[in-house]
Amino acid sequence: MQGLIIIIITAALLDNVVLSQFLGICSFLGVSTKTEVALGMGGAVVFVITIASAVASLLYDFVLAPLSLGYLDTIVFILVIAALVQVVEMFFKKSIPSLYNALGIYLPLITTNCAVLGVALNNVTYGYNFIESVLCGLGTAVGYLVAIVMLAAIRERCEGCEYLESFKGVPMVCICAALMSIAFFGFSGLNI
Amino acid sequence: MQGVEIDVKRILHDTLILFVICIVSGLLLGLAYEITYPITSARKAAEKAATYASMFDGADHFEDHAEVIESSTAVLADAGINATIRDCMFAYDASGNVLGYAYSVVTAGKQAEIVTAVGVQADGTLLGIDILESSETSGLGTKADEPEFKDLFPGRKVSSLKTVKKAASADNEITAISGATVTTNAVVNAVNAALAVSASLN
Amino acid sequence: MNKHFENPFIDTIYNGIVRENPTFVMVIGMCPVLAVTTTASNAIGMGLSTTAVLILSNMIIAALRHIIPDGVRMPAYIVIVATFVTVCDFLMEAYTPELYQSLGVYIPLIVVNCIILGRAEAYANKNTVYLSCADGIGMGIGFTIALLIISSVREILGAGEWFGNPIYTASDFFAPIEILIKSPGAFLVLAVLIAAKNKWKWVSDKKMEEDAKKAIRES
Amino acid sequence: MIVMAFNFVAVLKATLVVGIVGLLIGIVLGFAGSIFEVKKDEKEEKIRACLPGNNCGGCGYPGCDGCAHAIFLGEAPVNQCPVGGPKVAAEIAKVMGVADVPKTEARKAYVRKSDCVGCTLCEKTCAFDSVHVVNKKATVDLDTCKGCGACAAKCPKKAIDLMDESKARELFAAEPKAAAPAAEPAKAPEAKAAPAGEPQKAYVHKENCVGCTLCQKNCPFDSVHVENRKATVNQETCMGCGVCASKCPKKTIELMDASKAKALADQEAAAAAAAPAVEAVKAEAGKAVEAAKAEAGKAVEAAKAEAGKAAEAVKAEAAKTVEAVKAEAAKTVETVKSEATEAVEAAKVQVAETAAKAEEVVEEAVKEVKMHGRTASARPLQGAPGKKNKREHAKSINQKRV
Repeated sequence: MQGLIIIIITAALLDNVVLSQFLGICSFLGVSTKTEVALGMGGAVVFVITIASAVASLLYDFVLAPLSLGYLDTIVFILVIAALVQVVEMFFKKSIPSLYNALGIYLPLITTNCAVLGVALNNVTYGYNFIESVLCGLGTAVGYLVAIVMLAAIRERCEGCEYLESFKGVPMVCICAALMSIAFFGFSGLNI
Repeated sequence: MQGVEIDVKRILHDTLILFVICIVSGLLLGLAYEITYPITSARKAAEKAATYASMFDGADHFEDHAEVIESSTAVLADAGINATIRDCMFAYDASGNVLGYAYSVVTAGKQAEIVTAVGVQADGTLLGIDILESSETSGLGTKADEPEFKDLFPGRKVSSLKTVKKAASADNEITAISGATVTTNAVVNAVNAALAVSASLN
Repeated sequence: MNKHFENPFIDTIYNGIVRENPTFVMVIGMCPVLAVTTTASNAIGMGLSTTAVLILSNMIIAALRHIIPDGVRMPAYIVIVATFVTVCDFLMEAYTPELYQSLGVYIPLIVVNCIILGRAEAYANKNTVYLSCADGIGMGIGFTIALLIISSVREILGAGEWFGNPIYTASDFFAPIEILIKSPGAFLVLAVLIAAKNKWKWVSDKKMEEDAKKAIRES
Repeated sequence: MIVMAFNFVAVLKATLVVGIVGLLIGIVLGFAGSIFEVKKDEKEEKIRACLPGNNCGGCGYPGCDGCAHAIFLGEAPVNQCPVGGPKVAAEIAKVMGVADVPKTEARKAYVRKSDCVGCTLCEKTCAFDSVHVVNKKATVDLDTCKGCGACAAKCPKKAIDLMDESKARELFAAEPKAAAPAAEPAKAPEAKAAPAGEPQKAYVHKENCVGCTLCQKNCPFDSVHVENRKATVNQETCMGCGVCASKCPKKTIELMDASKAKALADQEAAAAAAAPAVEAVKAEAGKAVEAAKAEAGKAVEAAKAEAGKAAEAVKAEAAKTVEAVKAEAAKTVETVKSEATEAVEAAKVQVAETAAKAEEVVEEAVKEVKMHGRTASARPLQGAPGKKNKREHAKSINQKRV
């Protein structure tokens, strides 16, 4: 049991998917304008990455490994993730409209998100079994949620204050992200 | 569900196209892999043989000892090193007695796995290391493959090594590459694994 | 800044490099930009391999744009790009080992790069193969130039080297700034560069205004 | 080629796996698409088609669907998508049928004569040189005007509106034709004399003006000047265009009706005129202060001198008393010493006596112990000496003391 908790913590904080592995930056910089938007995006990412990691690890263990087609992992995972996201989005839009309005609108954004594929491939390289890869996916997604919500909150604060006019917009976001990334370095001291 | 019938034709149409695209891509991938696999693996094997030979310059010939791989998992488990021995070769000199052991050890780096070749003499002194495969962050992780890091290892006669942030004082300390401590740890783990297994062989 | 060329081919290329530069203007495809720009040689490697893949995948998708139905558009594009990249990866690993040694590590990164899928969706499936090829070239070169600028700044200030050969040694006057080589450095350099671009555009607008005022005052 | 055939099975396996996965996905997506079909408003669908669709999130909305939805609801402007740029904006504008469709109706700028103060800022910013200020009133040349709106943005009095060309031409025609250039001078003065509202003038509140000369630089009529770090507005030439007020970092320039500004300016001038009187008063006061200071100075000198003498006297007495005290102290010390020696002698004698008494006591104690010793050994020792032995011991000591 103790090993599983370590996996979650390392995935969420130690090597945070956005701030140290640098995956999923496009949506991280783009969508973090308001905190509710960021929360919605984070929620959708947690939902999708967890399912994607589960499906990916099942696929690898029961389809690719036995047929010794390990090299197909990238393409099969990408295919499955894209289809998965589209199906989940349709399912949400039809049957749970309330949840769709909160989370669903971000789902198409996640198909092109590098973090999802990154996590699925990492699970294979680290050789996690089913439970471990689901938890690693969950941890990574929670890390993403934490990072994007914090950035959104900082950005909202930045709207109010006065600063160099040419730094408004993307440059300010990058600086906030840089400072957050430095802060997340602190976690690496946490040797589990 | 009356509306569904009309769509069946559309669904079949879409699925067929997607199926064709996937078949073509599967074919391409399969062909590419099958053609290139023998070439790449031959090249890798040659590289490995060359590295081993460079380590044991006195060796006359190498013999593969697959049985060591099974026994090594138990040894590594209780030594608490999470690494896997991919293969192990014994180096023999002309008269046939064992000069030392050469291992390819797989450990988890920052981005993906790192395969390190480790040469250990029969009496346990470390002969040297080489990085066979690694996809570490360019600029930082790849420094592990440069001579000034690799030359730290030869000639050490210790049971296990430790990474230290500041300058190494004792014989069993290796200074970590700045900015790539995870990579250094991965390589040091690999070396420790090789040392542990060699000790168990004597 | 907004020069227009009559020949659409060159105009799309110019558009990709300057007007809609993927890194500085549209801010997409940031994952490799931040991860790989630790040294200039890596940046060139990444830039060129991405350009090659971008051009070819743009052309294939443009060719198939009428065939692929809208229902399965997303998976189809993804499969094409992924297959293309993986085949490149295998071929390079087998036939050009040394090139693979330096570029190999970026190939899987390209599959994750949003630019290729972004351009496929935004441009390639709406234009002819000819223009898509131009867009691929433009975007690719724009991306490579951006990578080169960012990585040069990071390498020179961060490690005192450029393309691997040292320029200056750490003297008491100026020691390399270590943080630039680590991950947050990429964000900082990017922020400053985009701010500089905004400032340059802002100043040039203001200069245009001043000229207008001066001209009128003289007349 | 044999090698090729050998691994054909592997290639077949790979193709089949990817093919089947693709097949499954095609079917699942197809059915999911039709089961979960939700009819979206067709116009939003069209907007979504114009957008690039790479869901980069650059517009701040969650992907292109979110952006299309916002544009459809009218929350977001037509050019919200940064990646799409002007081309996409034009397409969406067509779909939305929004007014700013350039092709159909050219837009022109039109200057409302009443609000215009003739500050020539519009003339300066117009890139097509189609705005000219003719004696304090700006007029737009409708042929060359491109409708870019630069002048409208710059105009401090917001006197310029952007409207469709036809409407602008009507208004222009409707302007009092008498305002033809020939009659212009006649018209202009009355306009100034009996303007709709009182003309505005600028006035600088001196107290928080820091003399940064920004107003002076920006005033189109050069009617603000900074003297010894304070800005003053020349009421005659000031056209009340308000540029200085907007530029002033301390926000200390106020636009007010000409009369009020005049009154304040006059008040200030009076104060300035009075300045010399004030100067004089100040000067006198200065002198008086000087004189007072001088006298005070002398008095202080005198006081100091006396104090000095008194201090001498005091010091002398103090010295004498100190001598006396020292003498007495010496005597007392002598007496104390002699007493101390006698006391020491007495103490020595006493000590000797007590020592002798102590020896007698000791001999007695020794005799007793010998007597007890014979009886004690006969009785066996039971643990530590009990309370009884302690009492006897205490009694024996009392007897000795008495």
